[in-house]
Amino acid sequence: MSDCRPEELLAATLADQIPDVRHIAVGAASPIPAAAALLKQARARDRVHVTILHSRRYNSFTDGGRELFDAAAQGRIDVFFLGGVQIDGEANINLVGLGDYPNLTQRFPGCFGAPYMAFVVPNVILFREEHSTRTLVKKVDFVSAPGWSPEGVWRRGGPKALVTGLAVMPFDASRRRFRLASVHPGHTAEDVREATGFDFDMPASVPTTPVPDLSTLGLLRGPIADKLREFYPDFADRVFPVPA
Amino acid sequence: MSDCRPEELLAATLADQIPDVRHIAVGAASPIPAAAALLKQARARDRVHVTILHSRRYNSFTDGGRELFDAAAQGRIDVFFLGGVQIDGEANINLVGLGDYPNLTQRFPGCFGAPYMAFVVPNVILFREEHSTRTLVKKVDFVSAPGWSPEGVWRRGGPKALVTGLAVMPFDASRRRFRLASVHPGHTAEDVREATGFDFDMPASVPTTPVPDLSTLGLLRGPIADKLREFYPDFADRVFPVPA
Amino acid sequence: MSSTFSPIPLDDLVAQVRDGMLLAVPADYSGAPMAATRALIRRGAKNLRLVTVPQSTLQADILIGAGCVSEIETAAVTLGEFGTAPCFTRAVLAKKIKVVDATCPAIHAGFQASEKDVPFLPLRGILGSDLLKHRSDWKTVDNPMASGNDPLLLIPAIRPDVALFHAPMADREGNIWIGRRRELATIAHASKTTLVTVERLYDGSFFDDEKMAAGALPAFYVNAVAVAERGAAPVGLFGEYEADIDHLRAYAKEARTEAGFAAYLAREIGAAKAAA
Amino acid sequence: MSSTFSPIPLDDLVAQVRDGMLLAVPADYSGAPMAATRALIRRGAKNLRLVTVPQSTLQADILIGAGCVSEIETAAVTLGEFGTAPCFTRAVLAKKIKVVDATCPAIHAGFQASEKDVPFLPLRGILGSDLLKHRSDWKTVDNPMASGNDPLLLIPAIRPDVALFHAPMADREGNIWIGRRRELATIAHASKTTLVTVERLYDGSFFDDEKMAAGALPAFYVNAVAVAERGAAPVGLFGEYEADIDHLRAYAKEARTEAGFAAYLAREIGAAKAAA
Repeated sequence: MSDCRPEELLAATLADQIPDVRHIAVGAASPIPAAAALLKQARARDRVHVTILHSRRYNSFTDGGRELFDAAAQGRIDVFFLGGVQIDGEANINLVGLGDYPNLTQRFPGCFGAPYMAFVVPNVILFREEHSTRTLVKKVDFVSAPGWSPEGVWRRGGPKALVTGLAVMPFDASRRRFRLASVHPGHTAEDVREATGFDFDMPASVPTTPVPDLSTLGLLRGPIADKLREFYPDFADRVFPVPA
Repeated sequence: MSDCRPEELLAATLADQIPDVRHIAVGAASPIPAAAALLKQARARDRVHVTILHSRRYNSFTDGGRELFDAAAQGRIDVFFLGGVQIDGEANINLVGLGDYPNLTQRFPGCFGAPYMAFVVPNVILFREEHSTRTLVKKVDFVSAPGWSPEGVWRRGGPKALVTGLAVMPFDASRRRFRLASVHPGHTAEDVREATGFDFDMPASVPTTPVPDLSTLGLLRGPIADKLREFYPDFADRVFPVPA
Repeated sequence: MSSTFSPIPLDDLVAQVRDGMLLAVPADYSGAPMAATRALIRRGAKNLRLVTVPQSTLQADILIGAGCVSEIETAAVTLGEFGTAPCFTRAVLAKKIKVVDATCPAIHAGFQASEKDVPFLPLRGILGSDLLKHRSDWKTVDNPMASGNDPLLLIPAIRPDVALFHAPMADREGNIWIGRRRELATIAHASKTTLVTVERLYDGSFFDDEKMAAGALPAFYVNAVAVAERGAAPVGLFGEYEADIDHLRAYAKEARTEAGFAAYLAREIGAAKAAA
Repeated sequence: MSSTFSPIPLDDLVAQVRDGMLLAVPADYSGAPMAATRALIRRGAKNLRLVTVPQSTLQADILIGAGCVSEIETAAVTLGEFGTAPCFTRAVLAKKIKVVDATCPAIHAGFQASEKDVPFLPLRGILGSDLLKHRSDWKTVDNPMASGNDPLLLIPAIRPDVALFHAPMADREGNIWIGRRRELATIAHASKTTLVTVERLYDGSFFDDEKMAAGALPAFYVNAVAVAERGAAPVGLFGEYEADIDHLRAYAKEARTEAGFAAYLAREIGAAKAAA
């Protein structure tokens, strides 16, 4: 681990959550998911299309702002990443604010496309670096996008897993519950329990999240860092500094 | 009249039916309405936009085939021309076929956009050169677009007048009835009555449709003929032959 | 799409249009896939259900004449200034095909509904047209957003099995240049599979130049591309070539009889008329 | 549009945005009209109801900070990588503006409904989001095209009084080049009045070249055009220039306090903050 930066571990771990698919899309301001999508693409046997909204090179939409959502509705986007100021134990996410809406004590930007993408994209991966009882709560103050839907409500997809700075937690929508699948190196399952505001399934033995191997690190630090430099120059320079 | 071709009379007469508007659109295969629209544009004091679907120069749509209909829905198209294999006394038009649909004895191309344009365009002008009991019937075999709608049905526009090779007949949707307004030179009101399969209002005295004045003929034969040559070369060559 | 894109032979492309499929084709002003249509006829396609966006000319007429079509949803089939479509007219009157009569904006709305994966789109107008008597799939409801009586038509989504059209260019990534014929994008978005023939390949990526990008359909909507030079002829292709007027005028005359159409089929397409 | 087109001065253009109007503006990736926004602030616009398509960054924040906005419908207001939008956040928490929270596809659908002049568009998803608790104008119905229980959300049409955006070029006929930023076409189609600022005039007609035509918004949707060089700065403009990162970073810091924002307003815009 000494040789692996946290962002590299997270990108590789996110990439491991991505099934074999045709099209991975990454929303705004998401450098680590972008790195994960490009890593998945680089390691895939078949052709994988990656859309990174922040990029010019990785964004071939030509039908206006609605095209991301229409393409997702058509089933053409297999994987999307969502964050949350708060995420709760039923995989509901809050992007709006803290307090009793509309009487908020803190205001965040807003829902963006989350209430829609969480329904139409088969594999939604939740990603939030900060793993604390402040971010992972029993019940979100505002449900921007629900983690599950009652029977009879049309829903193609939804959250499949949550990746944080501490752990990997798959989500079972039928049981409305997360499970601790692995803990990142340097932390324990007990650390995760203490830092999590909701209940989740904890197996008797929890493995350590594998660190990226040399070949993965080579991809991240080489071709993927070069690609990220186009649209996330600050991130790329910080995480993948060009050797002097 | 000796000096005025029938097509010129019809184009000028159609142009006279067009109120002062911002945007006149002309559908496919309509050279005389196209000439009328360009004539109205040439004589208008204010800027008039003319869209001629058949043309490249007079067609600035860039949003695909739906844009004509969407623009009309937005109220951006003030005048449109419709024809009909049959037209009846309530201004219903038939573009589909003769007989008891679907057991037709004759089949025509189909409705195109008529069932929609007849509702959303404020001023629809019906145009059919052949004025006979075959084309102007008591009741159309198939209502492609109704001439009027019952109360409670959203409708911005509809047929305002019918122009044929014989006459000009304004339509009163509230009374569901045509009125004979003028008869083209060389014909009588009685000719019109005999050639029309439906009842209509006939004033005691019916004026003759005015023939285009020299300035109008100059416009038609000069700049408008030149414009038509781009997209209706056969028509332009036939009606406005270039002097040898 | 990565650099692994490469076009396939025309016959392999049309092999993906299987008998019985719902096939979407554009109007003659937006890339009629005539070369592909001739290949379809040569391979003896059967029972195609055609949906024209929103109308068709020569393409629908020869597909129908050759016996490839069992059903057609359309706003109109005509040869335009050259008169009615002879094979279409004959087949309808003889009840050899089923016509599902529509109107242009309803077809566009059905494709847009599919593009958004919603069950329907509402549309104004049309109420009172006899079209509604024969479209049990169209539904008139009381506008659920209004308080009073406000009848409103709902048009169900149209989701073709395959879309087939011709365009000027594909680039090296498989993106298609459609210019301002944006109904081609909607057709591709709405369809399960999209097959495209192009005049030529463009050496580079449309996305390297924002001016070209503005007219591009992204490769991830496109399942296969074949190069077919003058692939829309004798129909015209936007920005490329005009229709072959003499051909169309002669067709309108020749196809007026069954025998004349059979001769056209043999001579121009190299196909015998399929058994009725 | 005929040759009578000519651009007007920027101040005359923004004079057409009257107090209390529903004003549509694009996201920062599709032509934020920053020069026009500064002119609006200088003229002391009041009680604007803003709708962002679908989100906004600096533009909404300074309009709100300057006291021009009473209400905003938006999917998000943020400075992106530079953090939350300080004036927006402050105004919301102090209840100085009303926020109508939305989500991107619902805003797009509302504009598309208006584009087709239908009362609503249906949309999948979103059900179960707390957004619905606060959107009495959104309606959940049982899908009228299905036989069973199939709840479906209806999004009402959004019809702005005026749309305002910045684009690279207007041609000599008043057509606007929007490239592949096609939401600008939808915004114009849906709005009663469309006002555009452009970097420069293009000598000719986009329609003389199909490659340019593919990215054109026809003049008949556009009510007025003003030339404003670098009219999107410090936000970027597609295909033209990048965002001024230093400016945005400094703004994010300075506007954290009321006093800091007032200093920014005076220095960068030449406007005093309007009375609250």
